[in-house]
Amino acid sequence: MIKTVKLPPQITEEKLVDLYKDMWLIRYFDEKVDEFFAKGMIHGTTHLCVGQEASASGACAVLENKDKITSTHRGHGHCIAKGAEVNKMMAELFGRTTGYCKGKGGSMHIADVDKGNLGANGIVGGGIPLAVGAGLTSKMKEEGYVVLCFFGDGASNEGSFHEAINLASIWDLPVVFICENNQYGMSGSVKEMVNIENIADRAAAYGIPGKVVDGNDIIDVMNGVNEAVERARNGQGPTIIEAKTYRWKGHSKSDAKKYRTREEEKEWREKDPIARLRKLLIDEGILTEEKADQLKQEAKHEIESSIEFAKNSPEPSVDELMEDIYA
Amino acid sequence: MIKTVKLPPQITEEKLVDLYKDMWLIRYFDEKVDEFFAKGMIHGTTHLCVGQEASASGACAVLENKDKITSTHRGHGHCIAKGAEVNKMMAELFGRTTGYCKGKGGSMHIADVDKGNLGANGIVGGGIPLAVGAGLTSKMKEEGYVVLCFFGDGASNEGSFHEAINLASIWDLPVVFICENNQYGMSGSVKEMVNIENIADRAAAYGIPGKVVDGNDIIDVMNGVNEAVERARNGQGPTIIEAKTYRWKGHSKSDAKKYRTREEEKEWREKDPIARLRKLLIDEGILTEEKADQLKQEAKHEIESSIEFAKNSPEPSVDELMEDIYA
Amino acid sequence: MREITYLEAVREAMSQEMRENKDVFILGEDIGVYGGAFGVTRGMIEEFGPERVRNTPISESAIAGTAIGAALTGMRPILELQFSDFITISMDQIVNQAAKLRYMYGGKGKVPMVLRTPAGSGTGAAAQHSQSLEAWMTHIPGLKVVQPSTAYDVKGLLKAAMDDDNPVIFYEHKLLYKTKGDVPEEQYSIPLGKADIKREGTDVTIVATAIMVHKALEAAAELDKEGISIEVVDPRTLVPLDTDTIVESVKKTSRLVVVHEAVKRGGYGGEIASAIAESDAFDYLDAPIKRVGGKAVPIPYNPELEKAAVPQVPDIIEAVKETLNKRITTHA
Amino acid sequence: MREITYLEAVREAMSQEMRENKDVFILGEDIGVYGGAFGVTRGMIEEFGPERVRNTPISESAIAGTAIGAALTGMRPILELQFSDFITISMDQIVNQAAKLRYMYGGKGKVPMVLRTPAGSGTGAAAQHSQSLEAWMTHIPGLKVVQPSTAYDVKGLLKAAMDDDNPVIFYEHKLLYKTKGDVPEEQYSIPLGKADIKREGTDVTIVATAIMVHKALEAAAELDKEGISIEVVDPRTLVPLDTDTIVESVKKTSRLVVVHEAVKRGGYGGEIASAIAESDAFDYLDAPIKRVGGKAVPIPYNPELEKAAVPQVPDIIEAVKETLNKRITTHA
Ligand SMILES: Cc1ncc(C[n+]2csc(CCOP(=O)(O)OP(=O)(O)O)c2C)c(N)n1
Ligand SMILES: Cc1ncc(C[n+]2csc(CCOP(=O)(O)OP(=O)(O)O)c2C)c(N)n1
Ligand SMILES: [Mg+2]
Ligand SMILES: [Mg+2]
Repeated sequence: MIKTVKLPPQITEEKLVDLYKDMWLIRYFDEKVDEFFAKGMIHGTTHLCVGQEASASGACAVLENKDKITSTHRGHGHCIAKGAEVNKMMAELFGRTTGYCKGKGGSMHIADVDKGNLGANGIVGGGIPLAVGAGLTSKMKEEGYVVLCFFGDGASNEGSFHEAINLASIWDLPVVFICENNQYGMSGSVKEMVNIENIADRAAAYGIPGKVVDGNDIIDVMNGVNEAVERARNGQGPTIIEAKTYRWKGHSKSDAKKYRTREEEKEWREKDPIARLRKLLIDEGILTEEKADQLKQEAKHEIESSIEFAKNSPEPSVDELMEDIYA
Repeated sequence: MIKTVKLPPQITEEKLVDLYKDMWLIRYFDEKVDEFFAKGMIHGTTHLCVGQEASASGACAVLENKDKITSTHRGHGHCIAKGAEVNKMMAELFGRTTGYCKGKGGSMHIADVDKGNLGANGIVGGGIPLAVGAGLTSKMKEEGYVVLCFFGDGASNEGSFHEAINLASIWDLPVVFICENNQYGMSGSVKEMVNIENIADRAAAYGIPGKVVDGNDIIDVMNGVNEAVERARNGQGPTIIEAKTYRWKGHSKSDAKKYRTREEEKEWREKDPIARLRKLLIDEGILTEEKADQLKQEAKHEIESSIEFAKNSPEPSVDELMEDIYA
Repeated sequence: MREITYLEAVREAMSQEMRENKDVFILGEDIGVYGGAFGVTRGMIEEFGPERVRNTPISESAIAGTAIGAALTGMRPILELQFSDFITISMDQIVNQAAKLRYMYGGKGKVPMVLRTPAGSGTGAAAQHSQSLEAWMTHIPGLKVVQPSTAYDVKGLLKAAMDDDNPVIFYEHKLLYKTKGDVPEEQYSIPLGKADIKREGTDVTIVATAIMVHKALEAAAELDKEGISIEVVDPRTLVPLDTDTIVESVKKTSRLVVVHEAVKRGGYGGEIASAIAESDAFDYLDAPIKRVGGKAVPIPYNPELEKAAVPQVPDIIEAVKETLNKRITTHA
Repeated sequence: MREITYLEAVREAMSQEMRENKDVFILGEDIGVYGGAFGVTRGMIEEFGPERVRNTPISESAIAGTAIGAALTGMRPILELQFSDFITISMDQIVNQAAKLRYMYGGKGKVPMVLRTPAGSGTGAAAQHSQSLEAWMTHIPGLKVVQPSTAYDVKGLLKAAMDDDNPVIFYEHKLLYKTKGDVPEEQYSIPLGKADIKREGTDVTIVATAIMVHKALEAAAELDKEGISIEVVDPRTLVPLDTDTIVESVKKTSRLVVVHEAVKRGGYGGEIASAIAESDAFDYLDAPIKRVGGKAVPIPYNPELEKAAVPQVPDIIEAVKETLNKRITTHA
């Protein structure tokens, strides 16, 4: 049993080990995607969450299978954390029929509705009301699931954030709003764009709890989110959790990052969430260095084989263009 | 000099007397409009502010001429308080060419842009961003004016409220957001639609001051708004003021008022803001009963003559339909 | 048959469906004890309770998104948008979410919801409460758009809309709420995409929508006195559009006038007219297709101006006559 | 003459105006050191400072309303909306406020603002970042709508838009940003409402907008090889629309094809086609007017599907040929 940190009761040592590997999956996935974009091998644009793995993994770790998430444009981590198959994700980025969206959605629209991933969203703040709707279903049908709604610091300035959380608050809906505050929108820093210290303090506008967690510490994320999920599941309504973190890469494929300093980037890189969990697991004797390296390698291989899968998958035929519009 | 209450320095005894009469103007205006709607003599719909006179009059009383306001669908009081001519207002409701909008706008769109009334608005929350824009002009052109932005409790649940106040807060714009919390939207009570006690507490989401005033006490309104106006004028940014009040009439022309009790209505009628100011003025020896009655009568006559004015004014000709669209 | 109003038909369609299917619920502003701005839901909260007749805050973006999220997860919400002009605030949720989710997800998930909303001018509510913006919705793949003109059609089309697994935008016309018609008591469905010939005739086809169906019928009655025989086709649904019925009618009459209340410029009349011109009905046309629509002006408050801003019976009559006076002359 | 890109032309038009008129300023998301999502404002914050090149939070409704409020009180804002798809969030402010304030106020106040925004598909950004929604705006009285296709036109039309005292929606096409053209260094204005004949021809008129102007020109070059002479008319502004120029062209060629990238159903092509059919050009038509537009599908991610969703050169060629093969047959 882990001694130095408190954990949500459902988080076993095995789960922690899985999470360690999952965080590597997320990181390698996005590192590869970055590489392919740079090489022009993938079309469109993408938003990478390298450096933010702990908030995605930690938040989803405390969920039950029946629980749901809504995600954002920066959603690969959320997908993987919610149990998506990297093959289908990579295939989607390659625009192939075997992808989650048959190549029709791409990076910003990966969804797995049946498994409870209600989808990434290209509209900043666009997913927040959807999460509230899913929470309403849970309540009306008494399905007992909780909806975890991811969004960014920038999204917290959208009207949809305000309207949706107000609605969830008055109806006591089982939704946990998790703001991944990575300090910037595209280039607008949260310091410039918001006049308060913590996005979580906006909870005061809705009479719900707001809590800041260290988004680079998966343990802190799990504890914070778990408490909120429990409240939600008990019918006590929504919570805003703010996970303070940082994206290591630029906003999207082309970003000169003029709006921030290299020093700041360096400081945050030193707070690497994966290294932090690794240290904990090794210190606690749960993993050896060798075993940890092996998991990391396994993650790498999975991503590599997802690339093979994607590359070997068929492109959609133009005949499929007009399919899938209406149910 | 008034002894029992504190007043903003610019509010003289004469001003208080004027305000007493203005509040009667507002009340008689809306009572008449109510009557005409009931009789089917006026077209369309309207929203009356009977019972809410103190928030309109008190808030505008502390403004300078150059200051601006944005108003709402329930805007007759704001108009009169900001110095509008009741003739032109009444003519507008009668759809005449002599009306503020030449009969094209009606009750929900009365504006007097040159005099700083940037207009009523038929869209709940629609005027809030406009006020922020006017505040930006004041700041960029260093015009030194403050913008007073009226909106209702219901409007505080719109995304436009959130987005606009956030923007004003980060740019320190000279805007005072005044929420006239009359306890209901159309029928939705603030208790049901908002999970907190005071709308003013939403100021915490923007790092700006939020203050509750007794909206039926013109003195309290003046003091609260004046402090906010001073902050704004000094470049210290926006404030949210919440004036707790009550509309005596239904939401609009047809309202069975099933969503509230007759007892509640009665309680609030006992807090009549006009009677309250009258008592103060008489207690302080500023007005006699006779003089007070006379002012009331004068107000009544002004409204009656505005009706004559309106009735005797010409209807627009159909040739005017396509005018005034583009500048 | 029993006569009820258009408004009652909306309510009855919803109530019957809600009795049948517990996944159906309504949400919107003031739809509870107030009964909605136009009284459509009056009495429903008493029957179905506040869980299924959900009064919402004034936040059109959240309401729409909540309906969509609920639909995506197994409910079948009906959203009452208080005035159709406020769709401007729900627009992102309707257009970028509801209409596209299924396609973006590669055919997974579905959004079975109905957005009902009153449209149109004539109530003196001025520019922000009187628009007819249905053309916007017709332009968005993934949505269906319905515009009923009679109590009978309302009930059957609303049933079909509620049964549909896709987001349906259902426009009710304020001035039609009080109009009456024969309506069966039991549930029935009118398929989306099936036009209705509201009057048969041989000289000119008028395609008219919503309240303009009634104005077209009035115009037809007038013209009949002059011996001009008008066929009035009511598409009932704009998307899908029943071009076949219109084409058949035009093949018979050889003349087409399209009428809607919405501003003519950029209105759906352009779509209907062009679609017919592109069809094989073109060869049957004896005169250019004529559109009659609202003037390019915000709806004014003054009642006379308000009327002048949108088509009236004489405008339709005039258009028909122009069409009759015009013959195609080919210089080929 | 000096060649610059379409993107540079946008920037130069704004910069020159901002040097001339201190009431002009820009606001938008990431337009500061980032230079905007497409780099249009790059370098401008360095020249004009953060007071006049205002980075905003991600809140499209507030940004639009702020611009409108500022315009109403004496500024002349330029709003950069990061992607034209996000107008869904600004919609109430644009449509119910900017477009209508002056009219609702009986001709008092004015809203001199330009909303610039990149539209169109082709970048692989999928359904929520690739739309062409200009038809919505054309339907709204009180707005003007501009859609330039070349660097030269951009600069002159943007000048006119900035000089206009009304709200102007200015659509830039993402795929045109890098295209080059001759552009004078000095300021010049191209009047709103004046179409441009991009190529003269005698057999068929193609009216095309934005990027479709270039595809139409390509199609024309191909068709030229087969001896078919195409006239390409670029309306440049949709509102006001220069119907006269189109009518004159059609009188000459007797055939019309209208092409836009936007979804054909409910697109502005219906307006153009119908307006011409209603004009006196109708009698000169030797074939039905044909529209070519985007398919009724959300824009997909996969590049081949994405291309298939919007008109390409072969589609235009085919439409022209169909038009040429079709003759008006009258049975009158
Ligand atoms: C409504 C809307 N506005 C703007 C954008 C463009 N955009 C995409 S991501 C982004 C920044 C979002 O910031 P934040 O919410 O903090 O998320 P992060 O990118 O930092 O994860 C912006 C401005 C968008 N996609 N949608
Ligand atoms: C965007 C929008 N939604 C709904 C309405 C319909 N409506 C008009 S007033 C009103 C209630 C507004 O409540 P509040 O803001 O508290 O102002 P009050 O009427 O109480 O003065 C509603 C729902 C509207 N005009 N605009
Ligand atoms: Mg961020
Ligand atoms: Mg209220």
